Amino acid sequence: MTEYFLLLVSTVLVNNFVLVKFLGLCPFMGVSSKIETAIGMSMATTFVLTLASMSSYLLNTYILQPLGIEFLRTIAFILVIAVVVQFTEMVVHKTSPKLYRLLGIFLPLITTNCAVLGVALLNVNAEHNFLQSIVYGFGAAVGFSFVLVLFASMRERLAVADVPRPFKGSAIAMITAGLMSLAFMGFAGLVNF
Amino acid sequence: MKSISKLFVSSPHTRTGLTTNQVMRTVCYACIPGIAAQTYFFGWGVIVQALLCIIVALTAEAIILSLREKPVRATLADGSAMLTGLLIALSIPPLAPWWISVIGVSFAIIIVKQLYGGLGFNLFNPAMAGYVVLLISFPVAMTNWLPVQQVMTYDISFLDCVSSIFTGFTLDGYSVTQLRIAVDGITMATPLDHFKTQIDLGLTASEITASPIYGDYGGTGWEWVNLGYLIGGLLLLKQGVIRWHIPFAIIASLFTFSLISYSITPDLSLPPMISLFSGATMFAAFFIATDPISASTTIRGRLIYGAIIGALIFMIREWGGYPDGVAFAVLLTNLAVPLIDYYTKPAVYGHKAKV
Amino acid sequence: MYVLLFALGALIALTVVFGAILGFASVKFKVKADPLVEQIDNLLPQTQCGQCGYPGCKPYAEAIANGDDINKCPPGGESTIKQLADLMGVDAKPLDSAHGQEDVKKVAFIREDECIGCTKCIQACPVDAIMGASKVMHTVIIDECTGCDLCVEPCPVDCIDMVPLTDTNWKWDALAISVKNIN
Amino acid sequence: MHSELSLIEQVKSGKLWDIPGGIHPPERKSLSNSTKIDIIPLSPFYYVPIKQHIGNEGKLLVKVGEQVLTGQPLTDAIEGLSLPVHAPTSGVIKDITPHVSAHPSGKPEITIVIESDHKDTVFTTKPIKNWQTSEAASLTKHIQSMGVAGLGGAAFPTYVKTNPTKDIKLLIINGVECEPYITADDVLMRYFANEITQGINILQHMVQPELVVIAIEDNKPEAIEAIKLAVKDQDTIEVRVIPTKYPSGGEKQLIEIVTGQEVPSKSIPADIGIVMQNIGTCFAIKEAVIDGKALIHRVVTVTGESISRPQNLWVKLGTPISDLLTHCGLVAEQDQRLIMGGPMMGFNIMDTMMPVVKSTNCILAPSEYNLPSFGVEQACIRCSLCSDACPVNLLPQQMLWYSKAKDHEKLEEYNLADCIECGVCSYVCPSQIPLVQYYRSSKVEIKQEKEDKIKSDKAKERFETRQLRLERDKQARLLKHKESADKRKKALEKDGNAKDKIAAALARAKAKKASTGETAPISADAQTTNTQDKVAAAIARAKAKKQAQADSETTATVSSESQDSEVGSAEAVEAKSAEQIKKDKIAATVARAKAKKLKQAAENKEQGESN
Repeated sequence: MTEYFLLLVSTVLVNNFVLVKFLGLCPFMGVSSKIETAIGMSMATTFVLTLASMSSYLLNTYILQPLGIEFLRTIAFILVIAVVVQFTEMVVHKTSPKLYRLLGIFLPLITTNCAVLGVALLNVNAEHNFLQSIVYGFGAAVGFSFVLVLFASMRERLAVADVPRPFKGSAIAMITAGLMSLAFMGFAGLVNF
Repeated sequence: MKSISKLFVSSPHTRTGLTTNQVMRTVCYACIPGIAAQTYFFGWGVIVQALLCIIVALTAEAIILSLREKPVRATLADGSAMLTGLLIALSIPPLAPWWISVIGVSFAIIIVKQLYGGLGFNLFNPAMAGYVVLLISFPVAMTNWLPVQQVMTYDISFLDCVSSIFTGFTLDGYSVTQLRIAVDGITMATPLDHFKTQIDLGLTASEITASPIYGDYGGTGWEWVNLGYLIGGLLLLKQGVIRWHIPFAIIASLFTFSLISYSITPDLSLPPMISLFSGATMFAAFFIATDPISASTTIRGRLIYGAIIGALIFMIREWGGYPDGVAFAVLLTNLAVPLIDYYTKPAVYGHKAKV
Repeated sequence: MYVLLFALGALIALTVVFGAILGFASVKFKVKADPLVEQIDNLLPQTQCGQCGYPGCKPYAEAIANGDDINKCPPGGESTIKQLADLMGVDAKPLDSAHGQEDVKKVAFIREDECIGCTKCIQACPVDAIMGASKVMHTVIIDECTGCDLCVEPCPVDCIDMVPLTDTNWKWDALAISVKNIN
Repeated sequence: MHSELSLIEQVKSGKLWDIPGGIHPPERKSLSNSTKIDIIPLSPFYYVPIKQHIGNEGKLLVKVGEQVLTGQPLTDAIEGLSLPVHAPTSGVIKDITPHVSAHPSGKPEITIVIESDHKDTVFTTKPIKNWQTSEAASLTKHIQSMGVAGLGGAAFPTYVKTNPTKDIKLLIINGVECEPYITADDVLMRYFANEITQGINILQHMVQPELVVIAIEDNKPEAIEAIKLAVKDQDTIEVRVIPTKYPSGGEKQLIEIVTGQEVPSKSIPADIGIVMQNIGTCFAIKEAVIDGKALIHRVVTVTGESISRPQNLWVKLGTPISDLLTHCGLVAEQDQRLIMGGPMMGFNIMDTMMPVVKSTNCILAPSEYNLPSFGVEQACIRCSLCSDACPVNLLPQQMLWYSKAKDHEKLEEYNLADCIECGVCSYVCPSQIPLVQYYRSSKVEIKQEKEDKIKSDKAKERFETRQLRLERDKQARLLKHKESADKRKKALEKDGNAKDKIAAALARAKAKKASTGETAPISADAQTTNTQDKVAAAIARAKAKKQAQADSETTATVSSESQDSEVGSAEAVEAKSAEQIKKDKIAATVARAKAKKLKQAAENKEQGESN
């Protein structure tokens, strides 16, 4: 139990996917101009990440490995991820048209969110078991969501700040992300995992 | 009869006396007890660093302001850059080389403050961001704290400090590393640092705290420095420059967590009092975290903000990789401030009572 | 060789399974047309002036929903562009000057002694804000006039003026603040 | 939730509640409250704005040159929220003209100028001596006709409040007067406690509350004493002494202090069974009902360090402020500020010809030393002193951000509409930001935006209705054409002459080829021709105009367009219909806009060159 908890803490804070591993930066920059959108994106990504890490584990363990076709891992994982994303997109479109529009292109782009493929591949590399894979995927998603929402709330404040013109928009957002990453270094060594 | 004012101004037509400049200046003055204690225990280096940092801060701010075509003189006079410089100077080791101060202060002023639009717009505490950059980039130089003067082998004068900061050696040619050798020939670390390394070596808390670097209730010397900042902080409270919520929440939360941890594992945890009176605890509680721009503004928000900082300080000190987590704790909580503010809006008149 | 077959088989099997899932989902979660046009139309100023190049605000709203630029509406000005940008999730851009410039609000005014009662302006008005009949003088219902300018051109005797609308709300003239700053 | 009964019981128990925030600015009331209320001598001219209250102005009853008597109505209340104004003194109406108004903007408003005849002959109005037995409705009517408005500051017509539609439990009389400097209500209570009590009794008779609470701040001991003495025999009236704090005198704030209840947002106190009246209003009600005197005078505090004889005066409404200042001896300093109202919520007077109106309670001429004005605005450091001081728990620092960013959605989320503009936030702001100013402009902008939205919705509706109608007309026309074509066909068939038919068709085709509109034989085409003509005419006109402007680019555009149109018309399409015309028009409009712009640019350039 402790082990899973530590794994979770480690993925959320210490090895945060965005700020420490620098994965998933595209939606991090793209979908963080409004808190509501960020929360929606977080939920969609959490869903996709958890589901994708779970199904990719199953795929890897029960299909690729027994058949000895691990070399198909990347392509197979991408297939799984694409399907999960597509599925999520349809669900979101049906349940929340507003969110669907707010997320816009970024929803289908979860497919190419490197965090998703990253989780799946890292799970394999770290030889996580089924439960660990889920926790790892979920933790990564929670970490992503956490910093995404924080970042969005900060960007709402930035939107009205008197930022020098050359730094307006993405530039200052990048700097903010950098400073966030700096702050997250404080968690280094918190959990040795 | 002289002229009647034709200037249109909206009501109110008057204000109280306290201005932003006075607020900033008062904070600087309130640092004096702490600075005095720090100078007494750690030598003239503190003063030299303070002067150096303030000059760098003002210069950096002036350059950026003139680049941005903003009024330079009027903005410099608000005292915020001076305060940032001073706070960084008080956080870094007194004999840290001059370029450390320059890099840290410039980063704080240029990147963390001015790029966000200057005073009032920065999301992060500039002083702490500058400090963290230094800590991450130059971990050795930044942990080179001298032992308190009273247990030092060498007496260092004001000029020694100046020389050491700018050339790396005292007038007699000692390096900072040599200076750190204490009376008993052991390299001295700060109490928090010392505790962390000793715990990792397998010693128990009571064995560690028996060392002379721990005083009656904090680290030797450090307890006085913290006391100095506590007094300065209380003065600020009395002046109405800061409100009690944030310092109280930080101290209460740090103390509570330490107490819980200490009562569960007394052998592995820092005693709560040492926790409060070592490192930068009081300095952070009264001078760093209360920086209004990067702190939460609602009353509930301030309490939450303080509590999170306290908890993070405890977490980082207890389990993290850094001996004193104050700067990280403040920065991490700065991240959450807009969110805290967003969710702690007080109920406006007429919106509570739904009849 | 077998490996290759396995790989092919596995991929095909996966594709079929996933395709089935998606097919099922697309039926199950089918969505009707989104109400975006309505929302865009709500943000537009409804002057129906056609300066955007479309005959009225609704057609422009449809065009925006289909990807046209959001900066073609001079009566709405910067604020409308900003709102549209928020709604569409794109960056706000300055008003396209090819379609005119933001101007003070105006209403049409018919110099009544010059009006010959030709009813041309009545036909031109997109919101039926001009009253009158053939051979008698016409007049503009000020409250209904959107200031679209479309009635000025058809008038054969040029008796229609666009007069600036006086603001009913005094805006606590913020000028004073800037005056203070200079001092 | 408390029941109403417990509300009265709780109020009766004498418990006081506290409001959040608030400030204690220096009071400086002793400047003006030490002397009795003096009477200012008659002025030569009086300026009576016909609208001195919230609502609609009345209908004018008098003409220029007419002789009027003191207290004679000058306007008549009309439908809706409306009050008459009365002549402050006898004399001749010199003029009815826009004159600087007693409003922060000083925007001129229609004002009746009366030249005093210095006789002050009184116009007799009948008092209602037997008010105890009168109907509330007739009293209300009387109070309206006497022009009584709330004298606390907002000048809300009193007759509305005396005629509540809801059941009223509690009547609060506001004698708080929390603004610094002002002592008008203070002295009124000291010297006219009995008259005020009579006014309260009339109100009791009209509103029928269970309890009356007179709230007075504890910095007015003499007034408290006098009022307590006056009401000592009446057990339904209680005097409640409340702690001094600004802004306790705000209507909603005082309700919270006395009852602990909040008036829900966008509601009025009557919705929770409470009515509040000002001390001065009670006095005016007494004068209106018992003495039959219209509201033509009020107590005004003339004070400030630049006034040599600060005091309270009975001032006739319409007196120009310059007369008050002369009477009290203004010794102006450099850039002397003059304020109508208190230092917290008053507005600065930019023209001393501004008249005293019903809501004028104070003329303040402070010295810069005692009442420092705002310096240069600095950046907000989010110190949150403002939110700590805000009496309605707003977050001024956030609202400032969004005001500057003009983010109206966020402003409404932060409840800007609930701001009472008391000025506490600006008062405490160390960065000297005129916060209230920002909120006021934002409020107006939001209001404007909403009005625009309503207008655009209406326009949209009308546009769509019109589109529908046009469509319907078009369909109807098509149908008609079809019918007539059928008829023709039948008629031709009847003739049975196929050769003729072919010949006719050939002729028509020929005619078309020649593209001469006149030969179009059949009536159905007549309309087309007509339209064609029109279009051609419009084009010709446009061309002429454009050429006159001698702008090559524009001309090119238009002529190419017209060529297109000509090609179109050559085909004699019946559907050169409304739509097509419209498109042309739009093109023309765009062209016109372009032309205008070019012209402007040219002008600007010329100007630039000439400069």
